[in-house]
Amino acid sequence: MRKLIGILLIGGFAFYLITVGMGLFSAESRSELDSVGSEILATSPDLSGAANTVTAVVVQYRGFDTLGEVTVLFASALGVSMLAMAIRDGLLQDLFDDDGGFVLQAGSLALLPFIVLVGIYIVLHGHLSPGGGFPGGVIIATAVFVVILTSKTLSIPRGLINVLETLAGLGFLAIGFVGLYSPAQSFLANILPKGEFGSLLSAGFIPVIYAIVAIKVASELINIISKLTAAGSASREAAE
Amino acid sequence: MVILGNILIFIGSLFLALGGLGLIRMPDVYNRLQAGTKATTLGAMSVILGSAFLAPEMLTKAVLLIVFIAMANPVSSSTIGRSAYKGGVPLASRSVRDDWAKEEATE
Amino acid sequence: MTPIIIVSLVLIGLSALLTVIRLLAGPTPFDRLMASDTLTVIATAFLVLFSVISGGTDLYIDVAIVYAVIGFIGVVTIARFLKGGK
Amino acid sequence: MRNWKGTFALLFLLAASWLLIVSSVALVELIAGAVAIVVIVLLTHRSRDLFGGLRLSLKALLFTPIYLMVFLWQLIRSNLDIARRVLTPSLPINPGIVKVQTQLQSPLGKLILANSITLTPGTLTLDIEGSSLYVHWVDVKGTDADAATQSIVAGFERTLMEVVE
Repeated sequence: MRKLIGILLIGGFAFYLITVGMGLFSAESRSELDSVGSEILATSPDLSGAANTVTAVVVQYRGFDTLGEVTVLFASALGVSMLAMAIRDGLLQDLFDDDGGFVLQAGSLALLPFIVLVGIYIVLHGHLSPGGGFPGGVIIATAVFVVILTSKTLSIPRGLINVLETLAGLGFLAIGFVGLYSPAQSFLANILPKGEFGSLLSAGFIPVIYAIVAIKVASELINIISKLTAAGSASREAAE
Repeated sequence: MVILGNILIFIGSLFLALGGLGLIRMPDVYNRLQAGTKATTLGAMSVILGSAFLAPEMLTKAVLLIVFIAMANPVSSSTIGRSAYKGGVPLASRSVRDDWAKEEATE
Repeated sequence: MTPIIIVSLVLIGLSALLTVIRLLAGPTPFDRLMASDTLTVIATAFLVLFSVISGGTDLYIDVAIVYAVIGFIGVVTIARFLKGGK
Repeated sequence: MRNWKGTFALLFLLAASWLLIVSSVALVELIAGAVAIVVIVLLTHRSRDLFGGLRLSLKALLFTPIYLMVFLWQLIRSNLDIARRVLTPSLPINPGIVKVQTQLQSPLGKLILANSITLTPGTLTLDIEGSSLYVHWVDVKGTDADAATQSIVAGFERTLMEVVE
């Protein structure tokens, strides 16, 4: 098993080096490469309908890469949860002898709904202002994180979170395949109407994809955290 | 409106600077927390409100940010103070009283 | 930019400088944590002010809101872990 | 029904926050916000319980702005106080930790009280256990616990009692 992983990693790295090398030598002139940025800036409003060009690039121009990133995040979540099992004895033990104090407990509970609301705002307005699925999802997950840190009894609906995570991943793929069989005939083609520039319902499927990304990021992070804390409390009980 | 905004920004940044000075001058972590929290909370609130007066289209978001700072800043200060105390940081030598230590000694 | 705004910017810079000195000087980890907490609030205020200076777009205030939220969560989390690792 | 009250209060506060942050009343934004708020309120039952500590009456509504005024005034006072201490070359401080009592029952009330104490002149709440607060005080006056309670807690408590349980 370990050997297989090693071979896969080395193979992947070699593939990466070869691709980068070929890219370096095959590019005929630098100016051609440099023109990509200005071209994107010029065509982005018409093509994607998103006011935030960075978001348009992340979700539309390189939507495929974003899908890959979500997959990488899933793999790392898996890795960390395996790590959590390994550190069951020790590392997180001290943390659970203490509940964080009343002010932090009540304070994090009071602020939690509002922080999640800000996260949702950031996700939904990702195509209009700085932000998007990744930072929004992280905000939501970290707010839950603080509440988990301050309570010994909080039960995380693991099943629900796993289902959400899976559905988000499948949803991303489904939207991609809808694009593939649409008239545009390309994976992740932006086939939804562009809407009025600058309003919430604009930029076609970009807000939808960002919502999916946010759900995936948030549920994966919450999953990691709850597994880590479960490992911590297991080690505490073992010590007692 | 513009004049009021400028005044608020100036007062706010003055309090921020005083808070920074307090961070340098105070003798221990608890007193520094006192100076830091109060000065930066009011200072930031004042600067944000003043900026909102200069650019009225962001007034609503500014109000929300002010409320958030007013709720979150004391919580984080209390948490730092509590964990410093539980982590064994002593009070400054010129402190006159410690009810909490007395409490834990008698338990 | 009015002279008052320039003076205010200098004062905010001074405040950030003093805070960074405390951040570097310590002496306890809690002092550094408190300094970074203070720095978060100063940065939030500066972002909002910068939003006005740069022509009144409300893009930076979104950044400021996210910054305030993440700063709060980060500081609180580190405070919890510092307690554990005493 | 305590929980029902908390749900209502949280719904109202979240709706107000959403309107403030999107600063628009476009129909799409309102619908998106409504969906988001309902989902949040459904999932955060412990926060709902916490906000159940709010009193929902005309009197409470009347006392909220009064409380905010008191709070703001104390915040300004505390800044002037800190400024005076920091700018005096001899650094006139007399710090210590005192234990004070509160009569507030609900967690929300204690939280708001702790936050208010942290932002008032010379005091910083370190921890709350039951009905006693451990407060770091820059300028400890006397050794009597009742006197300390009187000067730190009582000012807020009277107004706050009208707003929360």
